[in-house]
Amino acid sequence: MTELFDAERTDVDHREAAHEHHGGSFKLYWIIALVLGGVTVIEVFLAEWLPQQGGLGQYTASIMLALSILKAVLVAAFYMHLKYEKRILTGIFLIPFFLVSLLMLALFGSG
Amino acid sequence: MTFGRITAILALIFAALVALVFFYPHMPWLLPDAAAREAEGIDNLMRLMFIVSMGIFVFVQGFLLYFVWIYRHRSDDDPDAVGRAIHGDNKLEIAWTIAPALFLVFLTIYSLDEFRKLNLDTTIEGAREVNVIGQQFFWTFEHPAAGLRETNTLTLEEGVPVSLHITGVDVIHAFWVPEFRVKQDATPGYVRTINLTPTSVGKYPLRCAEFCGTGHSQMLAEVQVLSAADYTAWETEALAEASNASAGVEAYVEYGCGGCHALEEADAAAAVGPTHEGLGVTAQERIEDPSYTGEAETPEEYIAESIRNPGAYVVPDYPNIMPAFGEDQIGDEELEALVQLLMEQE
Amino acid sequence: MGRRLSEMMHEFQRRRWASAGTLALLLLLLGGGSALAQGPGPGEAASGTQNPSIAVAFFGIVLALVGTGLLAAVLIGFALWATGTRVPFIPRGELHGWKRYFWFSVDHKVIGIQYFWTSFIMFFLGGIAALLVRAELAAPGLQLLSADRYNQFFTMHGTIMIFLFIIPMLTGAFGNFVVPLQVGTFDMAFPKLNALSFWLVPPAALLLFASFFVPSGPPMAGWTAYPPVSLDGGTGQVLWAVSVFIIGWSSIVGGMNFLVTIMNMRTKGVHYFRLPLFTWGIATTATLQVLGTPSLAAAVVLQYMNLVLDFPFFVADRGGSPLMWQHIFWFYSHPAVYIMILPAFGIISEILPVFSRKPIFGYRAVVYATIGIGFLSFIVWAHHMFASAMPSATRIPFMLTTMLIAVPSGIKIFNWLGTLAYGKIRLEPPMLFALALVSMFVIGGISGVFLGSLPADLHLHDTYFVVAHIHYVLFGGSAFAIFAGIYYWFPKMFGRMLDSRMGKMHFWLSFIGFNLAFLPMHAVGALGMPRRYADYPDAGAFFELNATITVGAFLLGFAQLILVFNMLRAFRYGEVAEDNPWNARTLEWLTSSPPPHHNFEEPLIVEHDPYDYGRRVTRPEALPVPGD
Amino acid sequence: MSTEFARVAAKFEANQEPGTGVSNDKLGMWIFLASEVIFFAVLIAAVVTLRMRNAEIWGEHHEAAIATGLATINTFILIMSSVFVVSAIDAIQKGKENWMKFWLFLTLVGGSVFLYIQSLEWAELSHGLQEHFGLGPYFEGATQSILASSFYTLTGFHGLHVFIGVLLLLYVMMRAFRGDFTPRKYNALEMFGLYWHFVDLVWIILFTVLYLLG
Ligand code: HEA
Ligand code: HEA
Ligand code: CUA
Ligand SMILES: [Cu+2]
Repeated sequence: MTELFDAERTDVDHREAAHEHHGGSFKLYWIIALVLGGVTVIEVFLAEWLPQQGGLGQYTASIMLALSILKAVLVAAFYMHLKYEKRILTGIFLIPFFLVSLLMLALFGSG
Repeated sequence: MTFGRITAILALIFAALVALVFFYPHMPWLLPDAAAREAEGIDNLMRLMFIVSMGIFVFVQGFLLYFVWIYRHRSDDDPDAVGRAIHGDNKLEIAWTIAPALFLVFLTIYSLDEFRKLNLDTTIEGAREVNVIGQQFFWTFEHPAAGLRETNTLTLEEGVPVSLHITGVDVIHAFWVPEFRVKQDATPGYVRTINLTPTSVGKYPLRCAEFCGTGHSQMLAEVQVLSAADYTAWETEALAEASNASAGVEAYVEYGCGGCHALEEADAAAAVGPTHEGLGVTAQERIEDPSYTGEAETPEEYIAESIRNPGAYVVPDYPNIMPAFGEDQIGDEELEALVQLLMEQE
Repeated sequence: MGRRLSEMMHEFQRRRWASAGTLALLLLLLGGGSALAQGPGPGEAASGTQNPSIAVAFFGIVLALVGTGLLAAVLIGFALWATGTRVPFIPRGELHGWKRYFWFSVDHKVIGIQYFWTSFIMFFLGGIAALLVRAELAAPGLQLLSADRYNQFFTMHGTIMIFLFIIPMLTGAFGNFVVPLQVGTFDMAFPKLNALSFWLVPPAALLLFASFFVPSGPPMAGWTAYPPVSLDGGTGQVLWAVSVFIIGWSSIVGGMNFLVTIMNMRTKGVHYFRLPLFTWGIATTATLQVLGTPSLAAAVVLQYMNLVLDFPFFVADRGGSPLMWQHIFWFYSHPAVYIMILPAFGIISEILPVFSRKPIFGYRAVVYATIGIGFLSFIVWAHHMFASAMPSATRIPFMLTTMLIAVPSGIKIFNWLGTLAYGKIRLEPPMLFALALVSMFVIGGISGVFLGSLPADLHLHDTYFVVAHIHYVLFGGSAFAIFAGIYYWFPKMFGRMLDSRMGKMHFWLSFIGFNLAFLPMHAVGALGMPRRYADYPDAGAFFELNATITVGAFLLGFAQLILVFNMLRAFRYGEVAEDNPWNARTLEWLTSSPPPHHNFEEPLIVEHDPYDYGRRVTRPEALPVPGD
Repeated sequence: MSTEFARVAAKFEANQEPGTGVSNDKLGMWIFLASEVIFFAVLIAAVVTLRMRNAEIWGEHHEAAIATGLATINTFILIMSSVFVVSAIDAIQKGKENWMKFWLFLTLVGGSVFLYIQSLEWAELSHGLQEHFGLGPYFEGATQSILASSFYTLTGFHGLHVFIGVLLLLYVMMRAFRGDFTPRKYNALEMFGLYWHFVDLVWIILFTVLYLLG
């Protein structure tokens, strides 16, 4: 970032004007934070406490993964603004997940 | 140089090369003579691919040369002459997308069928089983049913299917007998099974086909395919030999020393490492060598040290590649037996 | 004071000290890391035969010292400037003339040329390694090299050729020089990152070559560096990993730069379907670089950890998985082979229309084929592992995808043939090499299909048949395209024409030497000679064939000297190049040779397709269009 | 040169195709993040593979040496620091420069505390393995434990990213205090934010994979 991004150029042009106040508000950000915190609490609860009660068995892992993906999606969508940006950025960000999931299939399959 | 002459030269060179490569005596179809049932299917597949690809090759080169020839810019043409402004032709393009695709579909199905017939990863019922172990830089073959173990020679019976369970010890190697075609990596931590049915009596080279370090190109072994009678004889003899063998020879075979060294008493004739013939005498000389840095004072100690810590003295002209055998691998008793065996070599 | 500080900051940025500083920090981090990592004592080296830790620590310290030195230089330079001290030998501002090629420049053309010479030298170093390999294989037995030396040379050969020659040459040199011109803009999107991409390459190369001077010697596990055998490689292997890691990041940053340039900075009228095909090739390649290379980075990170800290990631009996490396490595390295061919295809798609004086046949089909190859390249990687420990059922889907990839490749070949038909073909050196690529790549591609057929690969895997395939696609494909590109763009890059007769001589000798060297390899391999053999049994026809190959290899090597001579000669005696010597229709030919500092005097508005020979073009104010 | 460059850039940029409609910096940043996704995802895939091969030992070592407590705190810290960054951006958008500085300062605290706690975690893991399995300290122990080597590698690279993030943050803060950012111009801050959230996002996944799934 430092000087690698071209400070001179971005300082002169008016690109920033394009990005008016779309999407996201102070309040929303903090609500999201609350949700993230809440989900984390649920996760820790699932991981630490439930197993001692017999737990959800084989589903625990999937549920927990789903929860953490939910958190990641929230961060990407609101904090990283993907929800309000051009769709192409979402595309750019999702492709690698798709590709690596193929690698994972092969890796886990030939363990 | 006119274009015509260039083309002629080019064609000649190609013809010569193709002739050299493809019609060289003793290499029909570029493949070594098949010696396993599994090879036949693979060979047919390759022959088919070869013919079709020759067709594709001639087709592409033909059009290429033809176009270059008839559409060349002639010396009496307008220097700025341009070609015809054709931007494409959908029908043609669809045709040359579909045609190769169809062939590839066929090829894929054919390949799948051949692959299925190889029955990898399954142990065929009624097949003999052999455990194949690759190790820097030799092969060990165990025949668990007969209770036999060979180093660097694999003995098989003509017409009898074998299931080879292949694994590696230190690094990845690959079991490959060109005449059998099928190849399988010997990877530490994994056992993979291939099936082979040798079809003709003879001796075939086994070449390690996965890079495994300094001795990779020396990691050669041999597969001998015997007729039923010979095989039985071999088995009986080998069993008898095994039961008569001294503890030393047994350990010698067990740890694959013969993979790299030569020792007649143990049927070993490899030359990756120094020979063991006459070691009883040479051991003393080595201790006296001024460049010797080890701790041994007697020949016995020297031999033991060479097993436990082979790097202590490296015989000139040989690479320092022998693995160190710790106490968890070769116990003290076996070490003793080995030392005794080697001391007897005058 | 605040003003002064901010002025200083600006000046600081202007002087690229920050780039140098970044580099210094990087070296410091890597070197210091390697050295410090030795602290807790990594236990026994995996192999048990040698303990790399001391050597690694030593080298880490050297690296760290270099980094510290650089950092100190940057700081001192800054201090000198801040106090107003004048030092005569520190260049101020942008340099001019030849000197700028030896300093941090942000001009994409300068960077392109820096890449060009760097990777060209690498080609020779890699070539010398290849000739040593060939000399050793001329006859059975070990005559010239020891087995270890042999292994080191083919490893260095593969590594140099792939990571330091083909990739930097195609994307770094040609991509950098040509793409901004072809999209009609003044520079890359991030000129400084562009400089960073380049300046990561020389240190990486130096690190790799430094391995000749460490006790273990250079890496000797092949360019694929499969563990566990690579874990015995000691410091040389560590250097390999670090070097590849650095080149990898150079590649990622470069790819990102290309993507942004191509997506955001096309001049008016150059919509996506008016991009020249070379730029399409680079765009797809850049995508592969950005999405593939991090996987290589992750792989070498794991290997580095295993080598230096003895983390048992790949050591089977401590729970590691040797197979895992192969998956992760090929997940990058298969896309990498298309990184090496797509820009080459792009070059050919530029040259064939120009020298046939007619539009490319089926522009859109070629574009879709490029994208298709790019996508498919991510799902075929395990065809390199058909004989590995991978379960046999897992191999099947990869055979299906591998076969599929021949279809878009075929589309390209046939469209190129279509481009030739009804043309007015001029057989200048660029065209000769382009035609040679079309014919040689077909051989390489088809041998690829052989290898893609699972049962056939069980026989052919890891034999010289694969080596033949490699060279037909990489030399007959990528390198021939590079030669074509050199003859084609040299006038634009350096303002001088290369001699055409010498070019033709270079071509014919290369072509003959190439086929003499690599065609017989198919036979050697199929007949039973495994690759990476320092020595081979004197059986069958091995000796004759190998001797032929060696003769061909030396002929091929000799032919390259003509190219060098031609280039050097051109600087002095070469005919001065016109703006558009080939009568081409893409934008780089609309500006002077070599182009001015910001490429075009005025921005362009493009109103025609890239190869529209034979169509009258309306001439907008800003667009000088060459006559037909 | 700077101004000349800017002039040329403006001239050419006025004559461009619409492109993606996203600024170069932002587009570049997202492409870079996409490659970072591959990097981390591949590392995670490798670790999960190893874990599947060594399920039993992994379980034992996990039980003995990994506790969720501190890591949960760390998760909260990173989440908070993320919300601090967006708050800072929100503040500068509204022209509240001082609030921006305030939020950035909190972010810095968050990042630093995270790193500190991470170092405690390394120690805890090391002690756990030493005590229960007699393994050597730190990296030496990791040579005998797939879990430890995976743990150090993953959290190490993540930590390195946090560390780089902190350095970037220092730079951004320097510019903030210099008064570089205005409601229309806060590009560097926004780019930093993207990077920082990404690092947070990676941690969210790591937390689940390394800590919670025992
Ligand atoms: C520029 C680099 C490049 C390119 C473009 C390719 C292209 C292809 N490669 Fe190659 N490959 C390498 C570089 C490359 N390869 C390297 C370096 C290795 C070795 C790595 C190592 O181990 O060191 C390797 C190894 C390799 C293997 C592993 C071999 C082994 O180790 O056992 C395989 C197996 O499937 C393979 C397949 C293919 C295929 C199917 C294509 C296809 O893309 C080819 C498609 C093209 C055509 C088919 C020709 C044109 C098409 C037509 C004219 C249409 C009609 C054709 C038909 C109907 C068949 N390659
Ligand atoms: C772009 C990539 C590229 C290129 C251009 C080349 C070029 C050449 N390669 Fe390459 N090769 C690879 C990529 C490439 N190779 C890869 C990836 C491998 C696999 C490595 C591995 O297994 O890990 C490989 C492996 C490989 C092997 C197999 C080694 C083995 O498995 O044991 C061989 C053997 O012959 C070989 C030979 C050659 C030759 C003779 C050339 C020639 O084209 C070289 C031409 C010579 C020069 C350019 C030298 C320049 C001229 C001079 C120095 C002047 C002096 C000369 C005279 C006076 C005659 N290569
Ligand atoms: Cu064993 Cu190669
Ligand atoms: Cu491939």
